[in-house]
Amino acid sequence: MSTSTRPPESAAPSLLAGSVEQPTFGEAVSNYVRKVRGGDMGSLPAILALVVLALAFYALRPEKFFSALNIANLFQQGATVTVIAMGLVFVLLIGEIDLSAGVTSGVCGATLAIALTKWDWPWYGAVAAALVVGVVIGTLLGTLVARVGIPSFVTTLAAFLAFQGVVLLMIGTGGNISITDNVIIAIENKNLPPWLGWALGAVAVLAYAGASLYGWSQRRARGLLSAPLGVIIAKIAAVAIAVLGLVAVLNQERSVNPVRSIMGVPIVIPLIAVLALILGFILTRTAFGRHIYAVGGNAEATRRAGINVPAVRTVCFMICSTMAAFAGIIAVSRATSVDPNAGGSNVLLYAVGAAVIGGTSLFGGKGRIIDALIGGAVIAVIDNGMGLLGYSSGVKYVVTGGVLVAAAAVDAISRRRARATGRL
Amino acid sequence: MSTSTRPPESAAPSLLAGSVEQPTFGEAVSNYVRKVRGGDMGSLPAILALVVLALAFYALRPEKFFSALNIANLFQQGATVTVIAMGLVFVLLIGEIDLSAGVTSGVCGATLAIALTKWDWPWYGAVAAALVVGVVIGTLLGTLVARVGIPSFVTTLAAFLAFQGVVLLMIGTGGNISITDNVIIAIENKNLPPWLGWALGAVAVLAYAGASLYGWSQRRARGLLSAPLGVIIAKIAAVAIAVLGLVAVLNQERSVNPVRSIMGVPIVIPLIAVLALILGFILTRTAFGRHIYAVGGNAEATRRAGINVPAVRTVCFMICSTMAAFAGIIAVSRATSVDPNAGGSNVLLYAVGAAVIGGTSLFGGKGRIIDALIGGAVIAVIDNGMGLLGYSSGVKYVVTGGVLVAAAAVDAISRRRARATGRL
Amino acid sequence: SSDDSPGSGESSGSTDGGAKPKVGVILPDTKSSARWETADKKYLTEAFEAAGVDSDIQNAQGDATQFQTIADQMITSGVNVLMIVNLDSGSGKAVLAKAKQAGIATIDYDRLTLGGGADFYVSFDNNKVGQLQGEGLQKCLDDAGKTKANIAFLNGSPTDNNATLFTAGAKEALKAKIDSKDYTIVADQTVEKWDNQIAGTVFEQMYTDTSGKIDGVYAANDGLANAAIAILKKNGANGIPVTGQDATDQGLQNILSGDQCMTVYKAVKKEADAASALAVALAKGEDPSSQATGSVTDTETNKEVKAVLLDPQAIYFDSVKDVIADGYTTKENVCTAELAAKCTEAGIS
Amino acid sequence: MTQAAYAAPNQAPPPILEVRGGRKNFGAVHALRGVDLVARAGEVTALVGDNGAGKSTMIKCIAGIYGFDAGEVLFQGEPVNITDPAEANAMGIEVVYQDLALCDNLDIVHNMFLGRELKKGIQLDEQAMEARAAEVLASLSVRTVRSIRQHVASLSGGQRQTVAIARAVLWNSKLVILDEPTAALGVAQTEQVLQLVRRLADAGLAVVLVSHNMNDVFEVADAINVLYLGQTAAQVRTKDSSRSEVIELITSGSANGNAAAPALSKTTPTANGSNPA
Amino acid sequence: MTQAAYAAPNQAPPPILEVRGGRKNFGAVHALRGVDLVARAGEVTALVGDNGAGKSTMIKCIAGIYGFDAGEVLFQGEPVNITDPAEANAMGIEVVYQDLALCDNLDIVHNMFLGRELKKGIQLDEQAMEARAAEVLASLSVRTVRSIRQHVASLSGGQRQTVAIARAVLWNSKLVILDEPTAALGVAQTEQVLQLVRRLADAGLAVVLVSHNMNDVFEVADAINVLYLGQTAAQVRTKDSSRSEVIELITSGSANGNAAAPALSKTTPTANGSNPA
Ligand SMILES: Nc1ncnc2c1ncn2[C@@H]1O[C@H](COP(=O)(O)OP(=O)(O)OP(=O)(O)O)[C@@H](O)[C@H]1O
Ligand SMILES: Nc1ncnc2c1ncn2[C@@H]1O[C@H](COP(=O)(O)OP(=O)(O)OP(=O)(O)O)[C@@H](O)[C@H]1O
Ligand SMILES: [Mg+2]
Ligand SMILES: [Mg+2]
Repeated sequence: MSTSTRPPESAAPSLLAGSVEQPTFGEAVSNYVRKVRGGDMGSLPAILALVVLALAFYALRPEKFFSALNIANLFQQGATVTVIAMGLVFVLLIGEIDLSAGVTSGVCGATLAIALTKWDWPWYGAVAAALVVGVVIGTLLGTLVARVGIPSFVTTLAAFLAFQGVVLLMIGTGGNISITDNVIIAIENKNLPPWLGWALGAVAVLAYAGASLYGWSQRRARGLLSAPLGVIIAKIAAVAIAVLGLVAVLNQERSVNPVRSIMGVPIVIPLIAVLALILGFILTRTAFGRHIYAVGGNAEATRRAGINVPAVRTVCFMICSTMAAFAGIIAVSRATSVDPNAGGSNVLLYAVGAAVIGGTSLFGGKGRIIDALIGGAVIAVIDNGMGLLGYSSGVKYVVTGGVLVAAAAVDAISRRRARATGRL
Repeated sequence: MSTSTRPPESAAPSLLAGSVEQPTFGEAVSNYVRKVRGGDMGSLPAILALVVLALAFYALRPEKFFSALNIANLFQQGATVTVIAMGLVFVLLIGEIDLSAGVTSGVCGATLAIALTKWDWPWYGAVAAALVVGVVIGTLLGTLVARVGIPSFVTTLAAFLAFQGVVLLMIGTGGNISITDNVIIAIENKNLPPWLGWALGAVAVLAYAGASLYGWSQRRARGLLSAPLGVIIAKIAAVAIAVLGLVAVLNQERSVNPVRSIMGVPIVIPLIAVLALILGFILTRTAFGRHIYAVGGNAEATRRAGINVPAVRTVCFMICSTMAAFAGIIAVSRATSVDPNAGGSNVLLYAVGAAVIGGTSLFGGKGRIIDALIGGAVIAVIDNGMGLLGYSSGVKYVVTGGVLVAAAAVDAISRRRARATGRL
Repeated sequence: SSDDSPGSGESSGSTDGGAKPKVGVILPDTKSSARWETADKKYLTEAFEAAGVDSDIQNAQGDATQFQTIADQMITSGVNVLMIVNLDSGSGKAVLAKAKQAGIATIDYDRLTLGGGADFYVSFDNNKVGQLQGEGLQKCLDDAGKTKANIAFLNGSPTDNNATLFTAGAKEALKAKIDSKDYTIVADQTVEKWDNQIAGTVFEQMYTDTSGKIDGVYAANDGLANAAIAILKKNGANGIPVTGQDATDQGLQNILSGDQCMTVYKAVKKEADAASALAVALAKGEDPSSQATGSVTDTETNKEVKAVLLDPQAIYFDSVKDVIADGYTTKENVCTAELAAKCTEAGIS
Repeated sequence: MTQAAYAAPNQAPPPILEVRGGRKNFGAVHALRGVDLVARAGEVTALVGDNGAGKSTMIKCIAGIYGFDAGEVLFQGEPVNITDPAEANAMGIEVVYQDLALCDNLDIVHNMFLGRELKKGIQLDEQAMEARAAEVLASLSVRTVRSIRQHVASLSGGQRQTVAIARAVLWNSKLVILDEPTAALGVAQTEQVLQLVRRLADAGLAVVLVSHNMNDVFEVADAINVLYLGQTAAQVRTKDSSRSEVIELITSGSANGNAAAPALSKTTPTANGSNPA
Repeated sequence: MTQAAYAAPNQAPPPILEVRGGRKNFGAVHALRGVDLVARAGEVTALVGDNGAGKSTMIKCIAGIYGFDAGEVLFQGEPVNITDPAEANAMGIEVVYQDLALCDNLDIVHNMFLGRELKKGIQLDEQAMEARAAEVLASLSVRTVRSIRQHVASLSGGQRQTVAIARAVLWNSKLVILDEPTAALGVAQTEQVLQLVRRLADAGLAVVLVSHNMNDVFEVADAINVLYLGQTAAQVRTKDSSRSEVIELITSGSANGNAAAPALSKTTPTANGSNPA
């Protein structure tokens, strides 16, 4: 806002380390505003769509939608799709698709249930078994795609069919397996004690603050261009408000039954947070994550850079199937059982939709874990809100479709300018 | 096979019209062999996969699989998926997807049924209504994708949900709508009289021969490089054998019911042939078709060439939905009714799978109508063969998935060398 | 199944700010049978309105996740009674447990949630439906003078437990004939998601594989029956006995035209009325135990669940008129111009 | 090295295209901060500048790929606002882009005729297109293309560039803009393209040529426009300037050390810092 | 224009890379029909030829992108069979491809370090990479890049090329191959790259330089290898040949009209027509 009338030379920044002119807080803010105006908006459009949606449902069901109970529901309801979507981001990043992620979650859930009930394994053994099945499936799919060279659409379509059969064979036609293990059931049905919620929230905020400030000081020390301290602190404050605010809401009493108290952060929230942090770390902080983006951006260039592209592809499928296994465990916990439909229906489409709404590209090279979280939230809010409205099935389908397209349109229109500049 | 020891200069062909050295029959054949060995194989791998599949089922059910009855079944069973796949090729060519094509066929089928039964329209009016609905849906989807800029995955996912609701609302009370119109029922249930089958077959072969020879003579007259006459004639002979052979098989008596004769080419075959010819003509012989490939290959370059890219995109969605409308009509004819599942289940995945197995790329720019036909045949053969084997549902799913992936692997492995050369 | 008294209406209802008690109903899907959207919903709504009780009736559209989401939302919005048709016992059980935690009375509608411990259960007996189908098939074969017959089984969705029960019931009914080798099962396949298009292909391949040597078709519902009939017609083999279920217009028409032998009519209105009476009483804080005359055993917990059990009814050519008389459908819907003569013959006026 | 033996007419021919004070931002990046250009009929105008100076951006703005954020564009004296490449095409502007903009999945003929296919009725007239494409390519000294029906994906760098150039000269246009057309070309092909450029100008078209090769620029250009960091540093007649002077302008944005340029029409630095957002 | 003031040592240094009779077909297209190449340590070997002669194909075969169909490759005297770019990298071969091979969705730093990221534990050491990348780019006279964290998609043609070159020289390698590295570069940047090429050779590396610019070739190359229609037409020492001779070889495949080349080691045409399929 105060960058007027500079001499032309200063517009040519030097690249030499140590000689960077660091921006002031005001400059940083105005740069950001200009970036957004220019169309480079990151997650903003998706978040905008989410806010619009939430306000719309709030307007229609004022007392219910923003109640503590419903907010807790939202997380528990959206967990499965979001976790699958996080895994799918890896596969989408390399320009592939995994149509079988949903039914893979079913197979892994069935494995868990069978290990718990038929084999009487302890919960950790059963969870391990489910995850191992996920890894094996991912390895199989990845090998077929990356080494044999079958298009991933066909490979995973075949897997989608085959795994439905596997679930049927595991569970038996028309049957279902109930589980009673308290640890597994707790995931989607129990909450952290309020003090633990506060403690974890505080740890998260402190960790974020520490990492941000450390990175910032390192960059300054090396003389690299970095955001002003004010911006860093503002971001930390925003994160603290969001995290601790959510903890505060969820630590309220939300039982509608006077004789029984329900409060605390649902256990599934820290679980998802940990998974998201690990995956985010892999994508943004490791060489392997960098290679994933590279494969999606230009597989041939990546190969020429000496990177083992089939290996990268295979591992992405493994990560996707492993996340599906987590989702399967969460789904079993939520239903306290598995049935032959597990992971079927629209789970996969919703998960891909979540990733895409968040901003992940189906053509590879573009996407982040946060996309899956935001997109998953959009899907969960739509589902949750529609459930509060109580339409008949036909109308509900139509309205759901309409709301989805409206949310996406908010996103698309606000990204317009990005496309106008051609490349982004 | 006889091109040895040419002087080096002759390896530099002149591009000047009129001065081309035309290849001999032998040269043309050996060039083709070399092309195939080099990995440029067109539809060969998919056809190979198809043959392998057919032989496998033949081995398992010798008397049934290649019976005239089953061959007729094959066409009638595969019709819906194939027609949708033909339309999807257009959307896939521009690098988009239409997840709603299946349910669009349901909506259009329901329109047809309602027009026939509730409004008592004549069949042509009802068909027109169904097609108009298809066009309108395509326009809507195309506009949302091409002008508003919502990713096609999200747009058509929303449509997939919404149209399920529309079908439910349309069918409403009663659950199923039976139709009794003889013309509509005939499409999937009646056959051409044998003489007409022969006549149409002969016309098709003659038309192909005429077009090939005319094009050849034109090229020779202009002095452009063209295949030797021998190759042209060999191709015509192959087409004649295939077409007339099929007519001969289908004109055999195939009834297993002694009191009732069934013979002749199923009506749906010429219908699909006509649709395929029209679409193939659009794709390969018109400027618009050329622009579709261009958009898929490099949308930005196409825009720079002054082509209205959003218009091309929109029309592709319109074609896709219109083909879905045809598929809906065929599906209604086959079931003689519509139910709320119409176009749901795996229809869409099968149709996309068909296009992809045939060789169409999900990334755009690569695909042909024949891909949809061959891929549709692969899917139909799997479905048909599995139906003959009569496994329990779990096993059936698993085997279907396995067979699909095996067929795709045959294709992928035989394409290996194409990928080895990098670009194709 | 009676750990907390089903009468906490006032307290939890108060969150809604109004005094009207509220009932939540979750129906399973829209595709396994038309009845959920077309019949149950209508009758239940009418009954609740008549009783002055608020209601929220939703359909899970065949999706267990949706099912639970809807249940969450109903509990959030403060219903006093939750009535569910489970998609499968497992997810049903989770929902019932949550409802009980929230102090909400529960009713299993049409399908028993094993291990769920609902307060009441209202249903037709699904095994009985299958038995009626089996008996009907045998009766029609007998009528056609076929003592030895090849039978094809066109079963419902492999993931639907009820489909399993229907098939099992039918096979029980036909057991004697099958054991005596009079009847041979020549084909036995399931139809994914009850999809009529898939049913057509599945049946067509059965027909091809057996070279048309099929004398009777067990089709699990009217939609599947119609799919089989379309293939039979195409091959000029229609007229052999085909069973059905749900007494849809299409099924009744096929019976009248002689292409289908029977269907099973479940007087949905009776079932809905019984269930809504229970729900209304629970919502108003009364104890309706007296209405529940029967009981069934939950095979998982071995506990008795208080139940209202209704009888399904087999419908043949002569009894089509009963369905119309019952108000389940109308003469106009069934008796199209082509069927006018048959309608008269069947005594439909 | 010597300037082409071509004297500019005494009264300058009419400008076909004129850009005044063009600006373009990409988000926070100011790519163009006041550019001017005059392209006259019958003349070759060279557009030169360092890497990243904004030459390609300017061309894309003229061609309607981005459109200027601010500034004025006159085409044949009329103010125009070109926001779509189709409009530029319709006005008679042909462009060879630096990134070539070919469809890899189409063959040479289809790329050359993309958007303006020859037709017989509703059908494409493949044979006419093929014959015409072969002629044009032959005239550009292309000798190693195996088949004119090859996909452009399989072409060498130079072959691709030739196809892009051939595509642009197929049409009757008023203004041809070439962005580094000879970068990937061999010796003979470069020669052909420079001759072609001269021929186009002599036929009365306005030609804008972007190049880093001063030999080429001084061989064919009548006027030279120098961009420096997104601003027009100078517009000079070729005959009035020297190679070293132009190189100085390119690298430093001004020709201070050089006093021998009275005709040098330096643009006065505009108030370039004013915030356009 | 004058040959670089650099005399080849009397006894030739040891060859790092030697290709003998390399052949490569793309389906029915014979792209290489017998190519030879010797690249010696401490020398710049220019690879020249007409558009489509097969220069880039030859380089890709050496780098393991395609692999030769036939022929022999010796690396430091050992026969090798490179079928994957990773092997070439491991052996110490760095290549700048004509089509650049950058990932558009990554920024400049990530592209430069792709495949060989600097790490702190398992984490990327972004700061070290950023600092190092800035240094190298500055040494290549890049002055207009707004931010080193820009995606390469938004770079100008010349900026992209600089990034590709910078990427290749970051590493300790034995053989550096540059395919038309200066095609899109400005005057100053070209000069820097040519100096860099010379410096690399002087540091004992073998450098192979593809270029159409005879000035550049004669300025830095010690030996020149001419390709003609997929065959090696000649391998000559720069000091023993003239520009016109080389141009003649490029365009016609032989230097008949020229008798002044005793050192000219023309390859005898092999039985090139024998069908390799
Ligand atoms: N889409 C874009 N987004 C952001 N910055 C861009 C974009 N396109 C170009 N730039 C920047 O604008 C400046 C000018 O780029 P341009 O391509 O016009 O340069 P140029 O003069 O053509 O250079 P060269 O000679 O290397 O081709 C460069 O700094 C480039 O990084
Ligand atoms: N993948 C491919 N498939 C088919 N033909 C190819 C392929 N790649 C290259 N060619 C052909 O091989 C020949 C040599 O191409 P190459 O790219 O090696 O030429 P070049 O010498 O690098 O030319 P330039 O100077 O234009 O870059 C060309 O005729 C080209 O059309
Ligand atoms: Mg440029
Ligand atoms: Mg090259």
